[in-house]
Amino acid sequence: MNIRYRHFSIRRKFYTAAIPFLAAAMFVPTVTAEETSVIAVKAGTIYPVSSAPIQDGIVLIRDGKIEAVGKDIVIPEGAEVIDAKDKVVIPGLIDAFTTLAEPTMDDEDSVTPDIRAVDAFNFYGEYRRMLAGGVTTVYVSPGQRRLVSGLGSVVKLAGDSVAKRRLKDRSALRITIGELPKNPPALWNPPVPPDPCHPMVPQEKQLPTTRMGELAVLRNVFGQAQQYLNERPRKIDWKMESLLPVLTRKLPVRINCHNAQDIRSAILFSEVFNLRLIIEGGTEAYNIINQIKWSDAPVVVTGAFEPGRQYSKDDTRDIMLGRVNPANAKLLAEAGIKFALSAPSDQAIGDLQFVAGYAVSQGLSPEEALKAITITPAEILGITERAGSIEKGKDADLVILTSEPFDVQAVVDKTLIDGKVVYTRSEGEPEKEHAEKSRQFVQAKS
Amino acid sequence: MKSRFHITFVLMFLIAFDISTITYASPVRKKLAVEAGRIITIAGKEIKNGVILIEDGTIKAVGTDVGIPWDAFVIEAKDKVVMPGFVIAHTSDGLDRANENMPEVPFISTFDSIDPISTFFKDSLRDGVVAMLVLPGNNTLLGGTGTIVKPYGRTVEAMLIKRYTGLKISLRPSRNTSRMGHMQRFRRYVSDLKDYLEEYEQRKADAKEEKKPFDEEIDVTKQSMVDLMNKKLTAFIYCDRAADVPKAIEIQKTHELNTVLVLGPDCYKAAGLIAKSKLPVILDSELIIWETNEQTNEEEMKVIPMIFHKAGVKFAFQTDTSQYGRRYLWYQVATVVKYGMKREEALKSITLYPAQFIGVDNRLGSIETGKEATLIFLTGDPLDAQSWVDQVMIAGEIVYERAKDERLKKLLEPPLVIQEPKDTD
Amino acid sequence: MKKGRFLSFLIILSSIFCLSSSGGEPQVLAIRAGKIWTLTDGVITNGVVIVNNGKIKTVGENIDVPEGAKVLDMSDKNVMPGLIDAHCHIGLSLDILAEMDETVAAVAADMQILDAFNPQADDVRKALSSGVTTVMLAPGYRNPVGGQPAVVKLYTSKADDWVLKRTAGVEFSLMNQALMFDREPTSRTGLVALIKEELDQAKADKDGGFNPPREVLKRVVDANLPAYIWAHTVDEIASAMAIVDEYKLNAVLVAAGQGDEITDMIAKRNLPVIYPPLLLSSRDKDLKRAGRIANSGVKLAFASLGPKTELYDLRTSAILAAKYGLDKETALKSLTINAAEILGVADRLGSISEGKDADLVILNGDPLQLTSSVEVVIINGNIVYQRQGE
Amino acid sequence: MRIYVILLTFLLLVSAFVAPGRAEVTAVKAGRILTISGEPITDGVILIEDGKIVEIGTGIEIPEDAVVIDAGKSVVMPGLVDASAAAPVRGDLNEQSSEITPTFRISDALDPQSKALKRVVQTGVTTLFVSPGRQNVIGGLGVVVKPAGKIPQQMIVKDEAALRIVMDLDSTQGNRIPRREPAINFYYRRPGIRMAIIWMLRKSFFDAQQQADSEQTEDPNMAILSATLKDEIPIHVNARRAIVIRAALKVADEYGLKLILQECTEGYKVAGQLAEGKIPVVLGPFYYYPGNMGQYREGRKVNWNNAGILAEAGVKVALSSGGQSGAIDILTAATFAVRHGMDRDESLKAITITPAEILGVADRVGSLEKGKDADIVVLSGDPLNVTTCIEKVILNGKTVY
Repeated sequence: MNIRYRHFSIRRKFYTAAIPFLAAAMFVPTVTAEETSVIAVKAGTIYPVSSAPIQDGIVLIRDGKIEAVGKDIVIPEGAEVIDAKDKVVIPGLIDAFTTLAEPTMDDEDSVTPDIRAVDAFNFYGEYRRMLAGGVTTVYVSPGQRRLVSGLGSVVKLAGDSVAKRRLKDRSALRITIGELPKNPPALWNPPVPPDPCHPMVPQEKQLPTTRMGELAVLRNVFGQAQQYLNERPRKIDWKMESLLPVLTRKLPVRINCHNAQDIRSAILFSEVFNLRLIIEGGTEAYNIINQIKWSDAPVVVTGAFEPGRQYSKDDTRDIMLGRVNPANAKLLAEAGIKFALSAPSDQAIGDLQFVAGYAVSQGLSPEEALKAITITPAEILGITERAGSIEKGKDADLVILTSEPFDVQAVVDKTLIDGKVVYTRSEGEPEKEHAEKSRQFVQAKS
Repeated sequence: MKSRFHITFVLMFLIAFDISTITYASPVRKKLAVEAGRIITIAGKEIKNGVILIEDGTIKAVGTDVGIPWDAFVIEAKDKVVMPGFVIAHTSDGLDRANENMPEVPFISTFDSIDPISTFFKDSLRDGVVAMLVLPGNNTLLGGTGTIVKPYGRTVEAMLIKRYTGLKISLRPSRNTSRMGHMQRFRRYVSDLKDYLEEYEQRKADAKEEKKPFDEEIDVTKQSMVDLMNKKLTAFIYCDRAADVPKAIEIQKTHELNTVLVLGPDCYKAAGLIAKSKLPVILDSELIIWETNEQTNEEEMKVIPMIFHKAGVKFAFQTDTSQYGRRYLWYQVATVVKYGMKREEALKSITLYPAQFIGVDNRLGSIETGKEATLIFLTGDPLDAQSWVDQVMIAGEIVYERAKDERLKKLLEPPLVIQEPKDTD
Repeated sequence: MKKGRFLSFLIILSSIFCLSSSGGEPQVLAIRAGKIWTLTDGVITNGVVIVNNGKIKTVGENIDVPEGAKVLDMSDKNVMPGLIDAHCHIGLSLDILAEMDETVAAVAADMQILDAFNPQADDVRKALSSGVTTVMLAPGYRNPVGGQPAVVKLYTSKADDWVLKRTAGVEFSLMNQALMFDREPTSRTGLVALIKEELDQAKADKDGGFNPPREVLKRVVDANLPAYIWAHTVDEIASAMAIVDEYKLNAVLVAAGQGDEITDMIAKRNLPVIYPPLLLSSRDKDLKRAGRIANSGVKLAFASLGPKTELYDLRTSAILAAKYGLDKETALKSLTINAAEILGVADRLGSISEGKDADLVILNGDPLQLTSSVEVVIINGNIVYQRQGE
Repeated sequence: MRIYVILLTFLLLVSAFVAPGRAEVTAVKAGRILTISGEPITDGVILIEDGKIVEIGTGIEIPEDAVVIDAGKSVVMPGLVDASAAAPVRGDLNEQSSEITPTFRISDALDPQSKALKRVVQTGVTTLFVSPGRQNVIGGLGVVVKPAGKIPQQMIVKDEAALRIVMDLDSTQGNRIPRREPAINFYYRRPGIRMAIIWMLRKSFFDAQQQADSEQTEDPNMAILSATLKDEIPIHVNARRAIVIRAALKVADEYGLKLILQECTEGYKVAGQLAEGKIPVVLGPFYYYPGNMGQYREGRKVNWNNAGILAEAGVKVALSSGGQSGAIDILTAATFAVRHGMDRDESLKAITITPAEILGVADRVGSLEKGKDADIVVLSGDPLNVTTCIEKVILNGKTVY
């Protein structure tokens, strides 16, 4: 008996933990291999987000980490100095919802809590425009149209080693309710190899095809997980394994829901099983502010606004994704709900600032807006110890803007990740004289 | 179970042997001496006007000052270039169908599906290939085990060099699963396997305690994966895109497998990572790809082997039967040399390296004393488009002669001129 | 023939409807503004605009307001001329795609979009709320020879003054969307061949009985009707220019997204360009194109091909363009005066100066700052939209 | 690579603005010059003045203001000519609405931005013949272009170069009900069998003849067809199988048409006839076995030495990429033709001067002679060696790669 116990305890450790650790371990040499480098960024204005703005400050970076931020800091000998006296420095932006991991592909199975988005993220992709927009870190969501699509991951868009770029392999468990997860494909699992005693079987249909079906399946799955938690069977069941941290509130659950109705049922569901809820989508959040407040779940507002978005012939988009209210973010802020803004589509990730700027035009205060694309997403994703603000000890992910954030003329001059410049404004980008010309034009004639 | 395997194995060899003795064209000569104009011994440097001394199908001596014994049969090849036969470390041709449509079928073997009369083997022989590892295709997660054959012989047994060698793992999602689902499928399979093994051991232990005879064998469908885990088999992991490479390396590290990476064209982006992992690599036969530069919007030519070469990765080539030029190993080498790789190194990637990858470098891949006398006789420099493989010798037997290649004649010579019937109008 | 009758019926209907609609009589109106973007002569700070029955009487810094004038105090706000949407499909019925083009006939030069327009439609309200006062209603791009666009104001104070142009030109389309797999043409070669053939016949002027499309195309060939040519990619624009050169058309390029590649040639023929909405989702390379076209001296106007796209993006397009390299002045002008010139209504619209229609937009900030929004919209001196909540 | 790319863009820009009047002299020195037309020159010089070759030979003094491109020891040959290339056109190449569309000009739809063009330059091709798709019996007028210029008008070397006709079964391909469509549309007007194809061909030429006799060619279609009847425009016929080739020959001499054959997978069977009819042949894509051929497995009897046999019999042979946009560069095609038994010089001619003659642009391209366009390829060695790489491509006197 105790032998058995030892057996599985070791194995449980091994499987739930070892794989990612080993995976990380293999990159370790590359991490330690780099030489110590010191960089000092002299900035006109620094928005540390966590604290008040600093005029003519300095950010000191050692080995890719922020060593000090402030006004009077002595720059050590041999430090490489980046002069941004006439510029503005903000922390690297964080997009709290992207589908960069194979947006079109979904697993055929309707409930796959154990698959990880990071497996499908292409670390060698072309992310220049996003860096050009100042976005340094993104949450990568697993599939789109399945009920329990898997574990979302947090990665950086650039960096010297894959291990360093994987901030969190498991950030949250994604669940989708509403229109999207309806009608999953039928499963075909013939016995391997088929033989007389195991004949071939026809395809089997899967749930759900209705909203009630969705909720029923969810209750069912989490019920099983609960049971699995109570009497731990010897045989590992990966799906159940990956649900355990969610049940024990170690891992939040991100429920993707857009309609008021769906948001309501998401809140109820997570109350029943006592889960850490994150509302993803929340297009109609403005309708049920009070309940969201009561559940104090943070909201990741996706697809808030996109100019020129194709408009469906009838109102199907409204039915599926809820009615867009441009003032959504503002209302959430007024109610004091923690929320993050994210880009409407993967191509638009580079214009995250623009999205926030639009929220400002709808009455959100600029400070709130800046928080909603830096520190708040960091809190929601649970990566505050490494990203989200300009503080001592955090990764040196900085964005150097030519002028105040949310100004139309503001363009990203440099983007730093781990203290390395990963994007520099080149020719063809809006030039200085443009801004100059415009400024003259704006000046009133005497 | 295993023992049964062995018996069949041995039987097959026996059958193979006497069939082959019948089928061989020229009778076995005990002592041979090849007088070659130019010998490209991949092992050392080239030899002008050298002699290769062969006894019982193995090379006894190579060099310029090798005395030819009186009883040796001398093969005159003064005007020819002699070099070791080419080796293909990964191919899915010559099978009637390459992919099983279920994702996890590690127990199937290409041995049962190789078609000896497929033209692929004839062509390979004509192009100077003497050994190839035939593996399942790239569409199945756990594809099955491979077979090393020589492209000569009328039955699979006659062609057989080594059976049950590599196991194919493909990271390209099949059917309608996503990449992450595909990867997870693998993890689930492996953990189930470990489960099974532990229970198996448990049962063994219990049987021991109770002094009962224990004659349960490991499940046939799992055998090959078990051998993979115990390093009895080499994993040939196919990476479709660069995104798959980190996962492949993760698998290799976690389970400590003997691994060979089979790469798609896109994987050049991960060359640095691969170089760090020091894994052997088999490149796609598409050597040159075009890409549009995002900034300049210009077309850029990417020569994949050069990228890997610069990164210091050891690679081998594979062929493609359909594509123009890409079907020839020498053509691929020539292409690489064109873009600045060293001849010697490049030639290794179609002889010695693939032989090492599939574990037959003790017999093939170079002209050295003690290795099998498997040579090809070329009319000219191997990288010259105008030179043909004139003869192929496998283990001391001349198995191919261009002069006697009827098929080639039919493909190259004009048809008999028939008097055209005049149009009557 | 049958179609013809149907059309005339529609025309009668719409004209009746025009007569029925009428608005209140505007009196003298004075607007104090923090900033007045006249666009023709710079920016006036703390100025006043005097509006007398629907026309702008005077505009300047220190002007005394006449007695009895209704004063609108906007001293902390910005005033600019009403935005002009150079191409859109609003006010059509719900099923936009169906109403946009008559895809049965490849050549539909005699179709008039105005017959399908409903000023009371709710997307018209939406357009108003985003500061758009005048639009060019256009048929779609799925016919090689599309139909006749119209220029209308979005507010019908009187029966007549809201339709500026019933037949503003003829739409041609060289885009791949004009190819249908079960209708001639199906290839780009065929497309160009068809259009050339039509124009040839119009030119040859063979009177083949009653043939409305032919009549219209004659006017186009004689260059007294502008041709609005949909052409997006370089090759499409190239063939458009070839046609323009061959038949000496007076043409406007619509949705010429990739025009910047050959902007010098467009400039040489001085073809104006109507630019499609800029999407956040499009690559930065594409977002920079608008700037490059305008900065090389080509006259540019923005169009929200609404309601196929969200309507509040006309201003946003300009803002995005400004963000990606278009200079601010040109950006504002292409929203107003340039567009008016391209559509040939510059005598009445496009800037804040004496004698022009009093179509004004009042914003709570710099019009090209994303963070500022529309407060009041005025057409012909009547307040037609006021932002709620403030 | 990057430098070349930048160079390419820069020069493309320049080429757009350079006024024809301004004369700039460029001199290319080379170890060995293969002037396909004449004997190869060793240590020669080529003088180029605004895009044309003004002087070529040994011992020419170079004007001091000339831009000198010193190719050192390397080999210089004329820019390659691809006599049937993949058409750089977006969308469908075939006009599905009718089978007989002689008036359609591919030049109307050329896409100068297409990636295929940018790539083909780097494989040494400086002149291409592109024509409408294969699915019409009479497809339309093909055009000879150079891969330089921003709009089609700048690219065209010779418009109306040939009339594309397809006698293979491809032109029956459209004869199907398109997906999610009722069976009531023009897809049924298609010819179903080869007889029908040839009948349509005969019919249209017959009509053209009638009209030409009655001297009232109102219809532009007929105008073009009668132009072909008057040998002003050659016809470019796709024919794979021997039987089709014979049919083409028959139709051609019934109406006295100027015939150019394309693809000709089984041409070697009728080499004699082609030779005595003096019919030029543009060989299409090379197939090892019929296994990987188009959907109509026509011309199954492949012969690797097709080109060699035809050339032997005295037929004018041009090698081409056969309209396949792939990694098939025609220099390699020539190399393999030689491997399979074609004569060296013949094979070199077959990718330069012969196609130029066939397309009727031999006065401008195809060889290095005085007065011709300065389209030059600089190679590191023997052109027919796989290990030789293309160092430079000069198009109209401007280095584009």
